[in-house]
Amino acid sequence: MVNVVLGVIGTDCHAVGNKILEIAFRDAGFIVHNLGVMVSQEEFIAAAIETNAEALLISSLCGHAEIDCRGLRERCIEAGIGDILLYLGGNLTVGESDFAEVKQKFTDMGFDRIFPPGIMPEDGIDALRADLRGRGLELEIPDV
Amino acid sequence: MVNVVLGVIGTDCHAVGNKILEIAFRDAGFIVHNLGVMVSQEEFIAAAIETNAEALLISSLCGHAEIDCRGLRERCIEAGIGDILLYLGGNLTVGESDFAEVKQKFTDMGFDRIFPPGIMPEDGIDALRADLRGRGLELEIPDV
Amino acid sequence: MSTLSNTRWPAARLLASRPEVLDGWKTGRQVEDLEEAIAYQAAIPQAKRFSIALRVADPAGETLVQPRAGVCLVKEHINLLQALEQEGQADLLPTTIDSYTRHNRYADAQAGIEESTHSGHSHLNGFPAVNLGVHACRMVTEAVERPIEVRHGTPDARLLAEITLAGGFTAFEGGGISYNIPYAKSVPLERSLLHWQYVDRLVGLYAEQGIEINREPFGPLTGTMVPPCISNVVAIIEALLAAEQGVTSITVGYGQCGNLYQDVAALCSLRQLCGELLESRGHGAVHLSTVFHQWMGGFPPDEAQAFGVISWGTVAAAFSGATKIISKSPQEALGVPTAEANIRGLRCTRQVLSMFKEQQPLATLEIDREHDLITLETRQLLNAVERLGAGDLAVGTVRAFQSGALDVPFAPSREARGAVIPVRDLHGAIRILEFGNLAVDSEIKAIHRAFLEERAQAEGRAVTFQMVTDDIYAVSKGRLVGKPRSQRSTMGRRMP
Amino acid sequence: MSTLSNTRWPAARLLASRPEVLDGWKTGRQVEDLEEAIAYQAAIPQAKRFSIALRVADPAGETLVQPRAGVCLVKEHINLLQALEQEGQADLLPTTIDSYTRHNRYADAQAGIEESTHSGHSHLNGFPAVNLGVHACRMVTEAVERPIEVRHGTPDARLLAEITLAGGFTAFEGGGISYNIPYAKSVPLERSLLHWQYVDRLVGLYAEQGIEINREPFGPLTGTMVPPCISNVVAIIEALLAAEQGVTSITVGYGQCGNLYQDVAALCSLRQLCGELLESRGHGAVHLSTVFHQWMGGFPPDEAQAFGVISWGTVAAAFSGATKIISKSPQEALGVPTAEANIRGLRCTRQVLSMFKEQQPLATLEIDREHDLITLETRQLLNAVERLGAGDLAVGTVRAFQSGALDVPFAPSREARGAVIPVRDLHGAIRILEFGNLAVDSEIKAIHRAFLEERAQAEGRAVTFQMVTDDIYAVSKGRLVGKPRSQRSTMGRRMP
Ligand code: B12
Ligand code: B12
Repeated sequence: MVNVVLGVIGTDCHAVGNKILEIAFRDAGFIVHNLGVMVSQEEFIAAAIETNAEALLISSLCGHAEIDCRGLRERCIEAGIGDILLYLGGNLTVGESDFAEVKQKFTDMGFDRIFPPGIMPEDGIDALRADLRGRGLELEIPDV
Repeated sequence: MVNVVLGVIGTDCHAVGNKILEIAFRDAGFIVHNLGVMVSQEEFIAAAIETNAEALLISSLCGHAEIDCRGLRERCIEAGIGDILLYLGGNLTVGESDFAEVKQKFTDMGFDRIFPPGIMPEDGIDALRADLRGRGLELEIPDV
Repeated sequence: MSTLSNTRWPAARLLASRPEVLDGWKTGRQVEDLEEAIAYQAAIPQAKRFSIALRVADPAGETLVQPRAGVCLVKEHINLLQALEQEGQADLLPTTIDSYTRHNRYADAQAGIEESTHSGHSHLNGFPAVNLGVHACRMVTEAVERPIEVRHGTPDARLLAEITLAGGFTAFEGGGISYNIPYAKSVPLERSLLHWQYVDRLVGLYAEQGIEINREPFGPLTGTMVPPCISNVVAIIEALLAAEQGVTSITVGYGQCGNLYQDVAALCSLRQLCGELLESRGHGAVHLSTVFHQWMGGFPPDEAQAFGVISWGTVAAAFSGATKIISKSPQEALGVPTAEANIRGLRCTRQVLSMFKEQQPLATLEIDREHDLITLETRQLLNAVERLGAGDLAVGTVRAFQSGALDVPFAPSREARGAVIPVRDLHGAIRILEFGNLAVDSEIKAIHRAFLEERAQAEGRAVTFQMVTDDIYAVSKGRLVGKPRSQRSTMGRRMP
Repeated sequence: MSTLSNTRWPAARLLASRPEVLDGWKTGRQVEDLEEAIAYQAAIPQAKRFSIALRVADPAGETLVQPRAGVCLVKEHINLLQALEQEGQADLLPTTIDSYTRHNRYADAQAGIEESTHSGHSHLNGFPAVNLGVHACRMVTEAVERPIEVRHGTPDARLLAEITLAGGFTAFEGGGISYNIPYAKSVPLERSLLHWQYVDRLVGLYAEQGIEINREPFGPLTGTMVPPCISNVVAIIEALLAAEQGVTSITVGYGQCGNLYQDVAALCSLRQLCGELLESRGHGAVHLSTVFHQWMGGFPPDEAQAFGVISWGTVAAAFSGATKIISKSPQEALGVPTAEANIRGLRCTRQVLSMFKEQQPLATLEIDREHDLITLETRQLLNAVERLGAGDLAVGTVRAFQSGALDVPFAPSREARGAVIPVRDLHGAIRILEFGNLAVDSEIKAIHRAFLEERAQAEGRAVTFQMVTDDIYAVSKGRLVGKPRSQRSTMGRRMP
């Protein structure tokens, strides 16, 4: 059984995608700990430790991802969960921008996967399955 | 009294602008000889000679202006009306294109004024008044 | 020229005039063997047959989307159509023919082809199918997966029909009135009607061999404030003439006027009346469908505004339940659209259609009233035509245009009197200001007049031609009803 | 905290809590002198007063157009607004506040300002009015010619209101429910209601000095399939609470659901019922107007499709006769729009509005039925709230949310049960699948159920949460009703 922590970071209140991601990841066989919206970095890290999570699935829709995510990888390392998978999706910058640049920026900040706006949950699920497999973890896929 | 010849050149059948231009130029005080749509270069020149016109007001909407207008100035010269004003308006090329280029092309072909798509008749009328004034012809402006 | 009457041509009559037709341009020789053409058509997969797509969509209440598109060179044209079907998700494809070909000026078209080949981009405003010939047409029709229609505006389309049908196109737009009056200046109506009987009879011959070709009278005519009764009666006449020659799949069309209620009523009245008349005249087996054209008049040059016009047309089409819609591009005012702009028009159209798709049909009092009025007017016009023709619809049509009993506003053709002047009423519906000799009775004239007086009063000005001019520019300047200068908004600014 | 009740605050109560409010951030000091603020407002020209624009437009049947827009830096924000009023021809302007300010996290906003100043472009998703202070606000409001509203999403907007009203803004969006439940996670409803009484009372104080500030409850709530009765009852409650504190100009709002008939009915029901209740509760002098929000849910990423969504929303707004419409941009799905994209949204909106403008209002059976249903539901909800509050609307609201008698779907806030689950019916109207404790009677529940069964049958699947998910994605994938995977069109392809 693989635990993941889900939430929307910062002062961001966009809740719809979060609710759908919870259902989709749960239906895909993950144990989802959904912290909802407006989650601070500290809350994410505490939940990850508490649930022994393999991944933090972070959404940021409102455009403040850069400010809100700054230093997250470093804090994970400090907290002893430096190798946790960090996923980030949503509308990451203010305004339309070149996704390649956005991706580079957040990769440099220590995120493992960065998703462009409006993707379907399956894209995240497939990626997580692949990454877990890469780490020797295989997820039993439930019958859907 | 200033005579002008109006018409749509080539195989072009767009009639609406032509009807409006006729009314507008007439209301502005010109004597308008409207040849309608699908007018050949020969018909334009013959009408200009016959009516002693100061200008040929040519429309081309359908995109074939370049092919249809080729050699017109030369034919005017041959016919002895080499200094007649040649005006051209409408959608002159096939497809959207840079108007500055289009203008250059038709200027090189001997047109005095070239108008972009969708202008109002007044733009043409103002221009013609100015050009006539430049040639020492002043138009009595009717009360509107 | 043989005399005109609305009776089915014996096959021999068509075959007798064929050689002369095929002599019109050198590629005519390629279609001498009609059997080969029919065999080629017979092998076209069902999914690419236009009439089948319509026969499936119509009962399902689907509205299919079709753009306009045509460029000069084969390769370029194929790329264009493939982009429209793939990225644009067009259900039905077009091949729009250039305007030299429309006037049988094949030598000029040839010059355009050479110029285009030379410069690498299209100098013609369409696909010169006659000059390019049967093989090129087959390359085109084979390169795509959806049905393709030939769209043009050709008074004498006999050679074009021969070549494109042999070339694998499965639908052919036009008619003896709708492809003459708005598209030509001095082609006698009698002649164009005869030439279109040839086309319809040719389609009838194919039909006899089990090959169904869809035929579509061109609904919008001059695209400029055409009163619905006029475009409807023309569509109905052409449908009846086509059916008489053996055409079995007919799509009658209508160009958006802009007032939603009138638009919905017009298309519904057209379908109903045309269906009724086909039935009562022994053509009940014809499959009838409808097409709604997004705004056919002058467009706003601004793309965002153009998207608004495209969407509003789609709303009306959706509400009217048309079998297909012909989409415009956001570059309409500027020039023949790029593939990319055409695709954007398609995607916008599709979005509105699909968001509306499941919603309940529109039923309002205004629609009922307009429906009754349009049907009444159309019947009066049709009756007049038949009366003038002493029962013969084709002969009556010629006489009706001569006398002005039938007329088309803003038409370039000398064959139409051009005495009818349309103008919008207070709510933007198209009414008639000057009737000329149009064959409607005084009651109807009074109804129109009353609508116009209502507007005049609201605008504090008399009903004059100035209103008409204002209306013609209105949509391109950002509204439907042309206001007096003093009352105009600031949106419609002069172009530089 | 003082206890909550729906009674007008004595001015002293507001003045007593003012110092603490102004202490929230250092710019609070700039508004200590309320007299000065009022004098400043008094000097604002009539043409820039929001409520006057509404008072003129409403009886004239005009629909005014207003975009959303806000960036971090003053100069940049002024350029943006000027572009929107000049090139975009917006009738009304917005100033959208960034989301740190919305949560009173002024230190974070300050970091965003610094980052933005440094990089030269906006790193904040709005205009941080509190941090920038009164002078900056006045620079903004003085730089444009049309009225500007503060648009945000702030549970505690007291300081924001103080600063922006002193700064010359003439309208202020929000309310104790609508700016808490969809915008926060754990702000007690009682607290946000109290804080919004402060705001309303402040506006009331201005009103007593002859300065009318328009107030607008945020209609769309979570913007995602909110059943009309829920958004309407929230808007009505907030209007009544505001009027109680002395607000004299109120605009109630509604976010497009997508089914035309339901949308028109919802806005008309809202206006009618709210007007009736204001009247019957002694607030008949309030000027009531309405706002229609174009589609507030997920947009298609494709711009052409987005234009279709924008247009369809405009059609519904036009038919509903809203006093103003809030427009979206074709870049909605991607990010905060550039000025240019925002202008394109405005121009498209304006085009559709003006083409519709003169047309007859829409009156259909479906509208009447929806209107009756929505009105009935809304009355039941409102009655429940009053019952729970033993006659006090404010207290009742808190209790209704606690018990689930009132609820908002997809809300992030723990103050809402989140037990209501909406889904579309066969025709795309929003119905309720799970009611939780929502205070409507069994007859209404049966009506909703019947609508859903109709869809279930048509789609050959049971009514489950899968339908809801399909519906949530539907518009962004090109349609209104989410179809089962097997029945989906090809338009909505996965993004790369
Ligand atoms: C609905 C909506 C709202 C509602 C939200 C209600 C609620 N509480 O949920 C309301 C109206 C309240 C709202 C408010 C605001 N919004 Co808003 N909103 C939207 C809108 C229209 C749809 C969002 C949505 O629900 N989509 C549907 C869900 C299913 O999709 P999703 O959220 O994108 O999530 C999916 C994917 O992105 C992905 N995903 C997301 N996160 C992750 C994470 C991982 C790990 C993975 C694998 C995948 C993944 O999977 C999800 C499911 O498919 C979007 C624009 C759009 N998309 O059309 C703007 C949008 C997100 N909002 C925006 C903004 C700015 C705001 C505001 C700040 C106001 C403002 N300035 O305009 C406030 C937020 C204040 C705050 N405190 O955060 C901007 C963000 C701009 C930017 N980044 O540049 C957008 C893009 C609109 C715009 N173009 O300006 N909004
Ligand atoms: C209505 C219309 C039609 C109607 C015409 C009915 C008729 N007989 O009049 C129909 C449907 C029949 C039609 C047919 C065709 N059309 Co057409 N049509 C239009 C449309 C929508 C409006 C034209 C119009 O009436 N405008 C209103 C009048 C008042 O404005 P106007 O014509 O532009 O004229 C004004 C100004 O341009 C200016 N002006 C014009 N000439 C001159 C001259 C002078 C000296 C001056 C001073 C000013 C001036 O003053 C006029 C009055 O304000 C335009 C696109 C648009 N503008 O939105 C396409 C358009 C002109 N058509 C076009 C084409 C290509 C055709 C066809 C060839 C079919 C095809 N391939 O698509 C055929 C024509 C066949 C032929 N033989 O010519 C293209 C031209 C493309 C290009 N140049 O790149 C356009 C631009 C559409 C497009 N984007 O593809 N069309």
